[in-house]
Amino acid sequence: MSSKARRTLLIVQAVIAVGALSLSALPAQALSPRQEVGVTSSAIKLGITLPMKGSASFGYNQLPDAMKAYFSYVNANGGVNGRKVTLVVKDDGYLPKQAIQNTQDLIGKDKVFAMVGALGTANNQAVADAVNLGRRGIPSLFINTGFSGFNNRSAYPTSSTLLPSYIMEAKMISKYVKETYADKKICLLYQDDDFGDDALVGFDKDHGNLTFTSKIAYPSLSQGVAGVPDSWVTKFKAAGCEVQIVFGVSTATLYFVMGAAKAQYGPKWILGSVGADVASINPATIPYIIGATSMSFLPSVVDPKDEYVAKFKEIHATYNSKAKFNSWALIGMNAAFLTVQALKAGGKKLTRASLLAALDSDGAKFANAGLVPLNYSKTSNVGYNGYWFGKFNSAGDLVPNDTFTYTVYTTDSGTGAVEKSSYSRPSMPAKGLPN
Amino acid sequence: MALTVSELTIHHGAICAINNVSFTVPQGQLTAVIGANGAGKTTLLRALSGLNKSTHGHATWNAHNLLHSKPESIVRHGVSHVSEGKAVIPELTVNENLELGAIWRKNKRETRETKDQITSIFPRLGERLNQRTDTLSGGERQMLAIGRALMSKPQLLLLDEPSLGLAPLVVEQIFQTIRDLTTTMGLTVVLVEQNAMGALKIADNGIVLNLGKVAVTGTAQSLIADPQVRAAYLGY
Amino acid sequence: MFQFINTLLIGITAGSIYSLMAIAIVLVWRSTRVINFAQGGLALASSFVGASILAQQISFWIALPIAMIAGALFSALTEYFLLRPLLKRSGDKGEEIFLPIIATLGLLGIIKTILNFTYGDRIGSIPPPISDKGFVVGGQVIALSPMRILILGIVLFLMVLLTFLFQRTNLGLALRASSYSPEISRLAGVRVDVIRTAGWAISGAAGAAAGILQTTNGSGAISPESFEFSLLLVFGFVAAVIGGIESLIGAVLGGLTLGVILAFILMYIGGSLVFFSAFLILIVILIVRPHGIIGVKGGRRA
Amino acid sequence: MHKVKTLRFKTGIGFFLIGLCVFFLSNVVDEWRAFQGATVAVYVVAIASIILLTGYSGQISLGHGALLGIGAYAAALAQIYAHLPIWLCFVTAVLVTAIFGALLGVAAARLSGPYLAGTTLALAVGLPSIASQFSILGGEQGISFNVGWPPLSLGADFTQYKWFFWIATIAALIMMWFLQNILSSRYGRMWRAVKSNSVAAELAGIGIGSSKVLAFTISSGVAGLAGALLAMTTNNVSPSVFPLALSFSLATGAVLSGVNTLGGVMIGSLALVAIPEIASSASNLWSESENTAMILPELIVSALLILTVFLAPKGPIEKLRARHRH
Repeated sequence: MSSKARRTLLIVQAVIAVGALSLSALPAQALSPRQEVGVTSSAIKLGITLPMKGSASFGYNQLPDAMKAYFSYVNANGGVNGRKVTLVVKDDGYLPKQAIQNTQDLIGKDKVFAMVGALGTANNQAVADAVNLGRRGIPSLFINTGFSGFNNRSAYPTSSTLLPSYIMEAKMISKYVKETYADKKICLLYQDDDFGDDALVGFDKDHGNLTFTSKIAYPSLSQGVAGVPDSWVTKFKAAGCEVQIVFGVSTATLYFVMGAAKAQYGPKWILGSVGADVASINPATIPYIIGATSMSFLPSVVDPKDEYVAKFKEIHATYNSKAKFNSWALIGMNAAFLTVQALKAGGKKLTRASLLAALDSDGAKFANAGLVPLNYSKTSNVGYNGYWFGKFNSAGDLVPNDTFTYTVYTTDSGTGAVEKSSYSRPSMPAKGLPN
Repeated sequence: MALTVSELTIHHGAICAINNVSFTVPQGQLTAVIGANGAGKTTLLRALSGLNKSTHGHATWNAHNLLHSKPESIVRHGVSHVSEGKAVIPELTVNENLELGAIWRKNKRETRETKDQITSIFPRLGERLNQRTDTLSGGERQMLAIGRALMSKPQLLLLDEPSLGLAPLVVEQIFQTIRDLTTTMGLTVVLVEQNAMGALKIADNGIVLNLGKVAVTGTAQSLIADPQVRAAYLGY
Repeated sequence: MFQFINTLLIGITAGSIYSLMAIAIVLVWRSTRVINFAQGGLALASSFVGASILAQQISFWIALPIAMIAGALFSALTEYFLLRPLLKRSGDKGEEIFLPIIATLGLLGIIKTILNFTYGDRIGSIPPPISDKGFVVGGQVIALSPMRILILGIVLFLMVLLTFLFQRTNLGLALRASSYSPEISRLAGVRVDVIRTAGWAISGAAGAAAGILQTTNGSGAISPESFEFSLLLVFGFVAAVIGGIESLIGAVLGGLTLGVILAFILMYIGGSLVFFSAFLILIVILIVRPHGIIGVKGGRRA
Repeated sequence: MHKVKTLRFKTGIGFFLIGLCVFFLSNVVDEWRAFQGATVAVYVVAIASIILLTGYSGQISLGHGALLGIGAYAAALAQIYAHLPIWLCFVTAVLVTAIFGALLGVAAARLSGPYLAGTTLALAVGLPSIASQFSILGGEQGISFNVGWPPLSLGADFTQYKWFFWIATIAALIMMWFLQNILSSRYGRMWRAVKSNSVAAELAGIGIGSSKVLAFTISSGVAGLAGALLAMTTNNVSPSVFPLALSFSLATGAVLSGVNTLGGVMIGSLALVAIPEIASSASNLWSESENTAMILPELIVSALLILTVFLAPKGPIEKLRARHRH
């Protein structure tokens, strides 16, 4: 190929590229600039990025449909101040890079009004760092992570988390373990990133003050390598562990309990909130987790007397009939329920700023299924701050006890004590629609 | 029962490798095809065994059309081709190379008989049956290549440059074997050779190819005697 | 000592599954000089076939062979409809191994799409057919269970079967001959095209077996975007290359080497280096022996 | 000699004109298109490095994503710890990756076909995972690489994405100009000679090993730049920026561009950015299902790959040219 021909080609390509890009740019230019992004008089567009496919997606990928089910219910009943709520879902495969890309897509291309329920510690950190939501004034509500780093109001002015932080979780586990299994050998498996590191803080001398006979950090995704779960089991067994705490994602938890069963390693299991619900992923694994301890801030999904569970279940049956009503559905619907209240509180002239202001002033008072208080205020973007402990029953559902009476603990991400909570939640608004 | 080639033409892209070639090889005879490098000898042979596609013309053996057939089906019609350069598979054992030649034959007893026959013709192969072929000498490999071809019980044997790269003494031995095979097994043989003199000495007939065309045909003796052929191909 | 033996057992089990995958890769390489990156996807699709049969309450002993047959079929179809026309077009020269790799990557995408459409986020379950509880030796549970013995047994059985097939049968002779010299094989009457398809079919069956055994040895569950199967392909490929890519015995040795070394690294150094270790093991072996453990130096053009 | 100089001069003008086009373009498109434009420019650099290696020197790399990763980490570390100015961070990325590439190239030069494919594949899987081993590399969520906001002299409404677009495009133009020159130099001829007939090249006195190592080194350096640019567009350097899928999609881009000619590099780069976008709009038209929207892009890319391999194995440019000849 002669240089001349090559040069000509390059130029031709450049011209094509210019043409292609400017053509596709036209509709974007046609948009009116005055309108708040993602809101019209009849619609509100929200975005979420989370793993929808792949090993890390189990359970999480049921969230969007549950959220949409509740949005559909609201839309069918007049919407939020007359606006229909839509949710654009993007799959990030649990990869921070893809989460960044998705968020950029959602904001730049899909032009969503706000992010809601984005999932994952590393992902949200990378997004916060890279996309700079705060500086651009874009709300990211009810982030699904317990990483305490997000509870820094000045660093993340437009973000709010939903889950209790992993520090809180670790502190509460410490208290629970010391009370329930005094003088036992306690061991810990945790994910080797900020998710696990946060937990380590919660267990340390100044916080939970729990000492471990043995602890293993596993890198994300390594659980899928043949032999990796076996090596955890072998080491923990050799250390003589009696109580096994797992601070990992659900696939890691799943591999671990199965590997333990093979090696007849039978400690008292304490499964962290993130990875405990392996049963709804694969019902075949229920036998492995029966009797294991875990925790939740929402009522048990099989609680027969909880008004939120009953109403959500009813809406779910109508608008997401193909899916089973499980703990993921409950989490998704509760998040959507909170979102609708926030949007409503944002007023008729809804803007990103009014939404954030509404969350700050009214967020702590929002009705929701949680048995634990929310802590949103002008100075705090922290959501729930506590848990109740329970065990998995023979159907694989987490229950507090036979009578469904919950003992709720609350704490903070600092060195404050873990205390029994006397919080009583707002009752369900009529028809399950926020006032 | 004869090999008949008529008006055969083969193009490689724009180059015409074989141009309107016609000849007949009578049954039971050894025909040598000689000519300079690039005369189209190998192309001709590869066309007859189905390895090269022809552009135009006919070639039949036993009323079986050789063109437009695949090599694996041509061999089933009694045509065996020993391609250029010691056509054996070095990674296999001697025995496996021989077995390969009879792989499509159903009757295992007959196959064993053929193998016994071949190892009696080439006793060196019989001694080395379980050795890997890359331990053989050049001459032995060439014998193995011929032996492999014989394993399919051919009536027509196509040999491409069996003397290539072998020591003169070995060449003589190979040529003698080919002559003997033709006679004792009643084979029809087409022998393509650079070594024109050696080939014509054992052949019944000869064909001289020049730039893809038949230049001269005749009995081997008449070609050896032809002064033009002598000057151009035999070198004296 | 106890931990050492357990590590060895863990490594051998994992390694034997890599070996099966490596064999699948080697078979394809020998048949057509192609690296099939859809191998993991084909194994996954076959495992889903196995899982759907198991879901009908049909025995593992029927599901495994049917999955292997499905694997053979998928793989043969791939060769027939994708690789054969591709290789005919590009000829022997040209873009060498790059184009087929890209074509099989494309196929992988299509397989995943089909699986995603068919199964969505559902999970295929392949529970162990017999106990996977480890034996107790001297009061200690070792990393060897009836299920693991079964895995090793199946792998061993398939290896013996393949060795017999390759060394003692006409099909094996034809497979070997076609891989070394297609032209001589055709002249000897071997239908090389058919034999290549057969080579791919056997490879597909081996891959399917690897997939099913990997799943029962692991979480017992498969999903359309299985990360485990990507790893199976990568480790299988690494094992095949360590073994010299041409040789079945090499593939087995490569798989076991990789499995055992990785198990020891996991146990005594830690999990964070497991992926990088695979690269290190490969590069160290290739620096010492550029053509793998079994590969012949200056041998066939690779 | 004089002729070569004029040629280079003219090529330089050509690149300048392209740059000018891009400059005007960046003023018309919206922020989002500017971001996509930056991504296209990043892919141009990355794919060019693969084409250089595979198309011109005949070596295979399935692990270029890992090399991009090295460049990105080098740039980010240079910024965080050495506080180097941004342009020096990019230079650091090129140099560090080139050195790594030289080491890898020494091993690679001894390996052929499947062995090289296996080694580079294992590299693509293995290398990103060490990020979680060293805290300096920031684990899963990675570290940030921030080229900062555009200088105020460019105007107040000069957005950050437009700034990315400019940096990436200028870097891509410089790299393409450099590669074109090196390919028309004696090194380029040497690689082509080795690729087409290594025995003949060796007889002609070309050191095959050193020629391959040189190609690997330069390709790696270029890949390192691409990595730093990619990290710039995501503001983030983490293992997930450089997964195995990136290596595969770069190989895909190279095939879509035509592995044997640098000239088509724009086609593959545009395709990698445009196809997912077109696919997702298409799936939105056809069905409401989220699942379809997520699956369809992969299906389209895969089908396109297979089609390309069949219909234009030497790439669209060669295909067009072949048609013109007839």
